[in-house]
Amino acid sequence: MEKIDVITGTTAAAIGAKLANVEVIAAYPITPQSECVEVLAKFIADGEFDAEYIKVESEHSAMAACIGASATGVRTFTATASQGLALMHEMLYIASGMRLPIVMLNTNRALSAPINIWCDHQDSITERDTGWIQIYAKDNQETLDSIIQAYRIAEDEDILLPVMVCIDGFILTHTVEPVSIPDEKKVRDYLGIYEPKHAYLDPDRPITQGPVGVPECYMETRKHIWDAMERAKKVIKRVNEEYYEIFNRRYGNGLVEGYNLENADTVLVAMGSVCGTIRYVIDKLKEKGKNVGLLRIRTYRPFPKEEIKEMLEGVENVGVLDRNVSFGFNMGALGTEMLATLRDKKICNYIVGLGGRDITPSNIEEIIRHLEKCEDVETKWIGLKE
Amino acid sequence: MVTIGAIIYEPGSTVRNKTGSWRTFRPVLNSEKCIKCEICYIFCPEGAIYEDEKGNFKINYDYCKGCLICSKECPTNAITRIREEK
Amino acid sequence: MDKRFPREELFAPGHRGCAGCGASILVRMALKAAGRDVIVVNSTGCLEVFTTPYPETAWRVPWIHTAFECGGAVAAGIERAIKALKKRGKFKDRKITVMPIIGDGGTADIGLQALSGALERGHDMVYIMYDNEAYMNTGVQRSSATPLFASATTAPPGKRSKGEDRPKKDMPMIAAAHGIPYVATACISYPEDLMKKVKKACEIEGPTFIHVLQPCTVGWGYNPEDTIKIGRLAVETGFFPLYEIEHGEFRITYRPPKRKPLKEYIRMQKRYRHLTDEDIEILQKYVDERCKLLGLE
Amino acid sequence: MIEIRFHGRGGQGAVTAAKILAKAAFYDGKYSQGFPFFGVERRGAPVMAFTRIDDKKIVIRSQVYNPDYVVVLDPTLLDAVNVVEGLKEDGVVVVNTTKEELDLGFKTYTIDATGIALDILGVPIVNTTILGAFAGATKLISLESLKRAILDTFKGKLGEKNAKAAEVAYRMISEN
Repeated sequence: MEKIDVITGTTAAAIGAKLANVEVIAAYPITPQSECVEVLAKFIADGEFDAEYIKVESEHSAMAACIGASATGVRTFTATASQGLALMHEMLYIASGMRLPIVMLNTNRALSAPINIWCDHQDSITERDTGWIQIYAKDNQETLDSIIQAYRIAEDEDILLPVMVCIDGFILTHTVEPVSIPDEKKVRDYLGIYEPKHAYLDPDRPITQGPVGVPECYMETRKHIWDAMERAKKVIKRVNEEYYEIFNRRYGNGLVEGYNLENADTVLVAMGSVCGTIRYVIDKLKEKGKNVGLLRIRTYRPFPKEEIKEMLEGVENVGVLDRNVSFGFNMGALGTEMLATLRDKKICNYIVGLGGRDITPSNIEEIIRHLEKCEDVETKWIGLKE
Repeated sequence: MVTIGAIIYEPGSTVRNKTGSWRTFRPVLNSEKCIKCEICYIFCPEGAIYEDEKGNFKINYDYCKGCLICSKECPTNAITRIREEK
Repeated sequence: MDKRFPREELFAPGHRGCAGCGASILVRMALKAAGRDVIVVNSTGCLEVFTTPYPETAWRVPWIHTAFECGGAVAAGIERAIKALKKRGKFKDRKITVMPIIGDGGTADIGLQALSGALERGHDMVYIMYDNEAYMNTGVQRSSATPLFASATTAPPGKRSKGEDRPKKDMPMIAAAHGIPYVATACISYPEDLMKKVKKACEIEGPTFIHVLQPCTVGWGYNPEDTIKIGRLAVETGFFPLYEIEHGEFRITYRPPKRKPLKEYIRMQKRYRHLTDEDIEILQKYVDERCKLLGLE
Repeated sequence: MIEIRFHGRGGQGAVTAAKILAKAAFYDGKYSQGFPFFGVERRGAPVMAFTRIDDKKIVIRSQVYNPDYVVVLDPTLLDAVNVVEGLKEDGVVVVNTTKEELDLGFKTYTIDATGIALDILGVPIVNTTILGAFAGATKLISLESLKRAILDTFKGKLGEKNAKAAEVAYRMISEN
């Protein structure tokens, strides 16, 4: 039986990990992730959940311990944010390179300096090329569901890639809202036990994991990840449908989610919680007879190029919101990639909500107004103080 | 074909790599002088010294790199060295 | 007649270690002592590089390498995964030894934090630091385990330098300060002592730390045949005393009948060739003081 | 959609109040959100927290700028911050104070929540008490759902005491 509780995004993620029956957790606290690992610690302390919890001394060690545990053949979980994710950077490549289906919650937070504990996407965007699948959830319900789905995707034998579920710091991590919590047995039946075939450390079958990747083999290992990322698109879509069949919830087609796209001439493209605020504005405008659409990118990696092209066919004004910047190219990462995806379209890129700058409905309205007037590719900062 | 994750499934597969070709000097074990103290056996970095079915110690020249630790450490001077000729 | 040493070879020949490589000798001994039920963790370094160039491996036990600074953490993850698997019924009634074998750089420098975390949390593992006293993998740069006055490529002797200007970091005592059940030093020149210590560590529940001195022909500058001899001199001069600390109790495990002059050890190695007799006197005094501290007259 | 802003001091439980209110609204069959002002405030500093309540799913994620209601947990805040900033014209304020009347330019309810809390809980933690007063004054949520949400948040005897404090405040303000 599903039960609804009013909980934060971090608690939702912790419950997701518990439902997924993870066997080893290795984590280090960091704002705004901490509640997630605290809730897990409490589950274990109360005897509600029998996972091994390694209270490591850094995020680098958190990822290293997850790699060690995953390579031994158990389901693992960790959570981090910002500086913690940056500290893990080197290990992220190793997790994907070794094809370990580790699942991680990243509570999106800006990077120092100056130190800032609030939301933007710079931390996870910086890790976009690490070979991790990245899912950006829009609310607490999706956070919980995505953690469960993440294991199904990561452990698929055609994929074997780690998955990062990204949720907006504070905006989701510290906000309570009603979340439907799936039945534990149902989730466990759905996911089963993780029993890797490709690799596990076992004296009865001694293998060597993480050898020297000489020039004769290294490129192939990269191509393998490339191919797995491509296959992941299919698997993510399939898991989205499976999940709908069993738990009655789905998120677009798993990769992208459209809102009010029919007959919309103007469409905003965004990721994460801001999509809620955009929807709010779209509904308001609709009352006034104005038609604006939203295309939410749910999986930033793999990047759903084909779906985007298809869904934005015929759309004239495409505005891309970025909660990150690429200094020197002077666009946001999503803006750049949308430009590459829709080569024949006018793309306007909006840098918004860095370091916790609130993105208000009037900011969204300003973007729409600008977008409709804008004639060429342009990047604009929104919400900047004069 | 490169394996997924570059995992090596064949334990001890370096045996394919015959490092005997690295040798400049060749240790030669005189079984008559050998007291089977196992000193050369345990100190060989290659594990190239082995005990045959008769309990005699032998040097596997497929792998011996000619470091001569065995010769140096042998308490009875049972292992001499000769220049490798190729 | 009883065999002195186990015959099973869990470390295959054909690896690319240098002729006379001390690390290879250590690994053979450690695996003979530990047996098959072991999972080895390497950090980036010589040993990892010369044993596993894809598609070949010298290891006949399960083995993993990830990065340089995280051996302790990777081992911790494996140890807990084994615990988790035991709940599922795997490895029933078996003690699987998690054995990080990590160099001085990966232990005393870049990996110290992960090691400290693992020791403090009490993970059941046998951590072996193979100490060749510099970054040999990358070309003999100094590490915090490089001894006083030794030359290294980043601590070269010169007009204003006598080589390394700091004494060796005391890793076993740092490990012992974590209050772990077993700490020992060992040297490859004393195989029975080394293997006894590894075996003991395998049997102990909780974190154990063994600091193994392992001469390196390239980094130290000597003929390959002298690997064992130099290790022996390090112990017999008191430069590297052999001891163990079991549940807090300190014990010298090998007491040289009479300590040899340090000069015998120093003069065999090119890394010390810039030293004058006066310099060696300074080192001798330093060694004397340390020996006194450990009760090794 | 209705938006409520709580003003308190760090450690007084304003954030918990916002979350309990969100939960109570959910028990009344509504959609809700409860969240803190995302700051770095420590114990003693003025803090804010927010609740949104609606009949349909709440998707907006920005902060609250024009609340319908303001709840003030600590009377000393009235001198420190402009608690009615952005309050809608027909907005309502509920203040914890010993004063019977306050002129804040808006419809204002007062309650001696500290007195009730000290009496029932033995500590001056007023978040549950003032929620009772808020429910009594506004009838935005039912007393039953509020008590249920409080009992979810605080376990055992502590929960019962807090529920009682809320009920006393609810009745007191309803009778006035």
